[in-house]
Amino acid sequence: MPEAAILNSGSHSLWPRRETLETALPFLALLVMLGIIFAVRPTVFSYFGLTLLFKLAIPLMFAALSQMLIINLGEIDLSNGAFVGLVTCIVAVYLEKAPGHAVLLLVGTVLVYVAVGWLISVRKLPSIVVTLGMSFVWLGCAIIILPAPGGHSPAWLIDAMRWKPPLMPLPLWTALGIAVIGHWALKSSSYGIVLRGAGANPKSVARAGWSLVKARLLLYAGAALLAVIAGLFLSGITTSGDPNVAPGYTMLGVGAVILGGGTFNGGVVSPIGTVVGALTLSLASSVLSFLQVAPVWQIGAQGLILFLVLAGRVLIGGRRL
Amino acid sequence: MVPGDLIAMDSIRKAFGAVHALAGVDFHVDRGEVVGLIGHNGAGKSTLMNVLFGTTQRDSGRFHIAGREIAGAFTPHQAHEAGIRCVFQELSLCENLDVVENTRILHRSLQGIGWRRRARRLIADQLDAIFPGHGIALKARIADLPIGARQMVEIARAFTVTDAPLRCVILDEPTSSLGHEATRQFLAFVRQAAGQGVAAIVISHRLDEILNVCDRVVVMVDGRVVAQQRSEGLTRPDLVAMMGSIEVPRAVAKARDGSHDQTRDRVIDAPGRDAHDLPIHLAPGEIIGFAGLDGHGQRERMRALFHAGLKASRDRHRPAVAYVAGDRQTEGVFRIWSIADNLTIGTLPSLCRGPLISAAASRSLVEGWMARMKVKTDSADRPILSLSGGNQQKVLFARALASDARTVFLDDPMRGVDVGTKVEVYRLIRAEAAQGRSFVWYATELDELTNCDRIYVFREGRAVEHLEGTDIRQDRILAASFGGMVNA
Amino acid sequence: HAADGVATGDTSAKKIAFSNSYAGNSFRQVMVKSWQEVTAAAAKDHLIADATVVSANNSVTEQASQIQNMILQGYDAIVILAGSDTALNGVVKDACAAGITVVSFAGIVTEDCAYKVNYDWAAMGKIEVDFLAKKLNGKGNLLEIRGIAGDSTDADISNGIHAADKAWPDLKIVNTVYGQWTATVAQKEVAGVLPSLPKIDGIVTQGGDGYGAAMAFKASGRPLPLIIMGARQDELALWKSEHQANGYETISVSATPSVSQVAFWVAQQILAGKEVPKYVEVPLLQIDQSGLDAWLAKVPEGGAANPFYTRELVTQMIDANIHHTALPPIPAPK
Amino acid sequence: MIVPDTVPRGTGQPLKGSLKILSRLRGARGALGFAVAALLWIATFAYAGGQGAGATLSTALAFAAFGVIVGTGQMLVIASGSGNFDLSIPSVMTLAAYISMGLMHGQDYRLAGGFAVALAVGAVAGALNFLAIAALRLPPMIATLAWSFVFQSLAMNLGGEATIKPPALLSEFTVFRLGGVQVMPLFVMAMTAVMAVVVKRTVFGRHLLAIGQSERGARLAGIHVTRVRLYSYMLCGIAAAVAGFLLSGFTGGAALNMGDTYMMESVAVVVLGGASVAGGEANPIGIWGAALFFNLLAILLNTFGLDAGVRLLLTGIMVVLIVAVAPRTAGD
Ligand SMILES: Nc1ncnc2c1ncn2[C@@H]1O[C@H](COP(=O)(O)OP(=O)(O)OP(=O)(O)O)[C@@H](O)[C@H]1O
Ligand SMILES: Nc1ncnc2c1ncn2[C@@H]1O[C@H](COP(=O)(O)OP(=O)(O)OP(=O)(O)O)[C@@H](O)[C@H]1O
Ligand SMILES: [Mg+2]
Ligand SMILES: [Mg+2]
Repeated sequence: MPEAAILNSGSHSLWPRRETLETALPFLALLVMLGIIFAVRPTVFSYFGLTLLFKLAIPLMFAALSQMLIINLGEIDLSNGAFVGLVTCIVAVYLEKAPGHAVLLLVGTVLVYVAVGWLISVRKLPSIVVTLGMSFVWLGCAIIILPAPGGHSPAWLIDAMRWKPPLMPLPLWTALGIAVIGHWALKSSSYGIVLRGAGANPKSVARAGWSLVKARLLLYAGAALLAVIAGLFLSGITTSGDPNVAPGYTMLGVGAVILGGGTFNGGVVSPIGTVVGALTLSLASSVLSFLQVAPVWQIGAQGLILFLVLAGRVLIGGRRL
Repeated sequence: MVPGDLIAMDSIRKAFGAVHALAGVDFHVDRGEVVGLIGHNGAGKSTLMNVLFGTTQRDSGRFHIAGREIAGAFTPHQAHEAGIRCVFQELSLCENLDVVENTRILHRSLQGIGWRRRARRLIADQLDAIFPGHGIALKARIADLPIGARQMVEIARAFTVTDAPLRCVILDEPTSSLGHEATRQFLAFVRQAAGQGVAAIVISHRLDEILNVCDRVVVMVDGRVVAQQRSEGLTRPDLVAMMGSIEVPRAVAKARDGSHDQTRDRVIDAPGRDAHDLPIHLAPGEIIGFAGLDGHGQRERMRALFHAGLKASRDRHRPAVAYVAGDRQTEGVFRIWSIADNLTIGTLPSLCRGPLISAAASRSLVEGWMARMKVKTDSADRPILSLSGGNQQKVLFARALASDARTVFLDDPMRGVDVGTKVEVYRLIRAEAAQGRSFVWYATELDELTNCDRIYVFREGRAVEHLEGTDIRQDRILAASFGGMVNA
Repeated sequence: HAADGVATGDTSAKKIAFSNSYAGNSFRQVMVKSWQEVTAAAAKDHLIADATVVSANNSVTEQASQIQNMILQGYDAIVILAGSDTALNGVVKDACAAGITVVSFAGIVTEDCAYKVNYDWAAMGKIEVDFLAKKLNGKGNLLEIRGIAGDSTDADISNGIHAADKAWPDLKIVNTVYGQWTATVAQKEVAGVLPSLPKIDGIVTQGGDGYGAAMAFKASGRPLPLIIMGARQDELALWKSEHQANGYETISVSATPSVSQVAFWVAQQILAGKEVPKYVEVPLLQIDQSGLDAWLAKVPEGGAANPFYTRELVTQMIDANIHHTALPPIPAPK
Repeated sequence: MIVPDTVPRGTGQPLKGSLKILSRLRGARGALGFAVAALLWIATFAYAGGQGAGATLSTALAFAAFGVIVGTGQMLVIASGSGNFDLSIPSVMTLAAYISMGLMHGQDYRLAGGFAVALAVGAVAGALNFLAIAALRLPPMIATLAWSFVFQSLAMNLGGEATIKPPALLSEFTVFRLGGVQVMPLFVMAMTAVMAVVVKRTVFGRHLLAIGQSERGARLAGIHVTRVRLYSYMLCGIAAAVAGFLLSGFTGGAALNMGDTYMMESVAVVVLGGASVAGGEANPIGIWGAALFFNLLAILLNTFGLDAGVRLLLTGIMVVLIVAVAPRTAGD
């Protein structure tokens, strides 16, 4: 925006348009993909169809939101996927037989997660490597608990994931719900402002008299809880536990956040965008199977899809991601 | 302590490693008093204010606020509760948030239903009160605002009041990136606020501002208060004398003979954007100034010319242009490097012996310039950030002048530089110009512009007026900059 | 028996999909290729209308959603190489509920409604240990190279090995490394532990890491122990050259990439109306000294031994499973 | 954290003390890796009753060498500014290996040509990575990840169903010993030495580190930001290609998943090696320490013969501990 512009009040007219476009982008990508799928297979456009199409996106959405809270701090969590995997193991092994143990273990993992976050903030450690280390820790714990995939998630959990709510399929209700809650918590609640400020410019937030430690711990706790929920629902869908079930969640989550208009600079994330981003990415691989892409190109095609979706940002002249 | 004092600080000490930033400072402020705090770069002004606001903990010394003794650690939160606000030398807004949200950051009480509405009214009213006609979009992200507007927002935010009282506002070089008009509005408001019992501490190197806004002036030198007296009757030279540097009468620019006006040896010859935009040209050894209200496209034009110059000299390994940015935090210093590394980065190719950079050559270059610029530090191997704001600026200056660039762009380079140094730098620039180096100089302070041979006055992104020699007068410049502006 | 032999019900309108959990190594690449070959041929003979294959990038959740899509795309049968033997149970249930025939192989799923085509991994372990025991007269130090920790196939083979090893008190497994089913990693891990190990007499593997292990031993200058080989060309070639040099004799026991063809025929036969048991065991590919040259001649440079499974051979397997008779051996190539 | 706060840590401790202290600290940060690696090494052969000390070390050196090569490339990228990472290293390794091995057909006389081709592949891959970052304005992490998918598919198309054999000469070189000392690690050490000089004493090195600290500042200092970054990504691609080339010689062929373990290891060795993910720092020598640490740790845990879960657990804890105790500079 030209500096002169700020002198005449009308100047911000061009400002919101880019914003809205950026938030609209993931929506557009999602619609295009759905369009393709429906074109190939109209029957998908049904309660049953949409349920199947998005079922696996439910845990991913929570994992992505968990990643979003960390990225809001200008950091990254490479242990997210392994953490979710560990949760599925705890759930599948203990939740049914010994709920007490399960809860205890889950609380324990959350505490460790937060403690590590705290360590990262006070010692100003590079989160990318610390969380890489933690991913080994989580995977290790998971394998100790459950040396090979198995266990059984409690029936109530499985049924919950099969629940058919009125009007919309469960995945869409979930998406709507967490998008709204997330938006309120981070974008419009008064403390959410502080949380985002702490991500972008901790020094000035501290100067305004806020406790950075509290803000950061809150974000880490939130991230841990969301990851736990992701693991819970995932084991509900897969009806079991598996240490290696979700390594992909780490990068998918990051992708979803960026797709949703987030940046690594801290403080710039969008819960709604992230949820939509997660839905989009979970469709990316589906689109390929609908389009019957040649096996040797299937992975490459996913890369190209990423490019296509994100390149839209350039067309609307958005800021550097 | 004197009863009735709002703030009373006694023998405050603070050392950073070897550097004694504060060597026993006594400092007090009355209710509703406007105190001017001046001193050369690195005198300890910012540090003193950081101690007062709780962002730096004092090593020793006691202080009272509103008669209450502050024992032990003092936090910004306590300062806020005690009615103190601070506008820091390096602006501290959250770039990812909009103006309203930044207001919320400052006030805990802005919460619950409708907090946004309340915050918006709060900041809007304050902005209108201080900078009528500011035209800042409250929905705009700070990142999208130019530095001038950011400073307005930060100042206005500091004066907003919710539950905690407002007793004293610390303003550390608040006008350093404000335009002329905004500065005038701001100073007027400080007086008005003082009238309503809100004290202010103003740190500035623009002594005229200090003289016309402050009741009392406190002078710091090397971490000590060396003088303080009421400002009536004081003149600019008095202040300069108090700071221990003598002010030489400014060399008044004389119109040059037409010798280098021929178009062939011009180093810059850029057409305007359109009919209403004057073409800009620059001859070797010339100093041209960009004037006008801050944020009217001077900076963009400088960058454009600079990058054009870069591209033109890309083939040659040594760029023919150099740039001194006033916004040193984001565009100037390299944070983890030493002073020496920061100084040499612009001249590396000429320091190379074969493929490698010669340590000896760098060393001698650095030492030469550290001496010439009188950079206040004990070793060029210290981290650049251990220098005070103004001293960092000197290093950036040295970086540009040390390079073999034929044209040097000065982007409000005196921001936060003390008077003594300024005079030095003015001389330096003249000397360099005499040897055929050309300068493009964007200054927010009018009197700086009198160092220029010619001046282009900018309005709304265009160069609208061209002044030369004796025409370079404040009235002419102001007339041109305000032109048909609504808020003129 | 009535139901024996090839079922010839009309399947010319049927569509079969293959969901592959991972395509990032040569074994899986060959597996996909084999699938494409057999399905192309079958389509030409009007035994099916259409077949497809989709690979997930080693992500179970991605594979699950791909299977969800196959259900939506209305395939009559879905063949699955599962990335996890339990994590896909949910979608497999959905598929069965949608009346789709689900056949899982190699990496199978535990969901009851799915047909399972698999090797007897435990038996593989036993074959390895028994061979080494015979060769070493039941006495010696073994090194175990496992695959990926937390994977069920890995666990099955390893359990088989350790169970069999119980029978030989003097046959000691002195160390275990995880090769991630990746030659480079296997070599690295083995090379790392070697210096601290006593003399190694034999190496039990999961088929395919023999070459990496051999490289590690060569680099360390130790004599080559008895390595249970897989079906990869470089392993067989090494074995052959060692044999020529100093009469080195071992065996190769492994799964074959083309097991995807078995799974295909099983699915096709079910659709064609053949009654098939829920569990169909596939014979492991075993190569001994006598078969070595014949196989090596057929294996492509850098590839792996990969028999072509005909519909007839597969129906024989099915019948053998029904009657609990011996499985038909994989014929050595002519 | 991967992106530092833009405001300087004003009155913060990191600024205390002179650059001398900083450089000593940075040295220490690199040294830590070596120290821990040494301890692990001693523990390993102590456990094995004092035997195989030399063998263990030379094995560790040989495998660390590959980690160092990719780590050095990654270091240049990370140094070029916060948020810069190259996640395409594994796929570039594979792709370069496949193409070069394919062209050489295992014939020794084509070795030079094959190597040149590998380098070219790496350079192009790096350029493509940067193109996506600069032109599409994608965050490096995402851009390089997306490209890695594409490269993977390319490798699959180039005969992914087989491992392509290297020329005998290449294999011999990678395991060649002079008087019991492996030669390949020595070559890599030489490369490290050169890199150490490059980042400290050449214009490219200084410019790279400047850009890493402040892109805008670098532009206004007249530095060709775009160009320098492009070079850093291309060099990283080349490093990956070299690693892939040598690795396929060392392990007897180009395989699709040969590089998988190096994606994150390359980042980890840079940071454990004492550089800051905030950019503007580079410590080539420290990378050796970190790479040795990783390999010796794996060796130690394998030697102890612990359960897989415990091995992973301990690995993770060690990594976190080392990062946690390593002294930090103003850089991050
Ligand atoms: N964080 C720090 N670490 C080390 N030294 C510091 C630090 N902050 C300030 N100093 C030193 O303390 C002295 C006073 O610095 P201060 O910023 O208070 O000067 P100042 O009066 O504000 O100068 P200016 O007018 O240039 O802003 C300077 O010599 C500076 O080098
Ligand atoms: N006319 C201009 N006004 C302001 N900024 C400019 C202008 N031209 C270029 N720039 C700055 O330079 C950047 C691109 O210019 P350029 O490609 O020359 O940078 P560079 O990387 O230094 O060049 P090179 O490609 O030679 O490395 C832009 O993003 C912008 O920040
Ligand atoms: Mg100051
Ligand atoms: Mg035994």
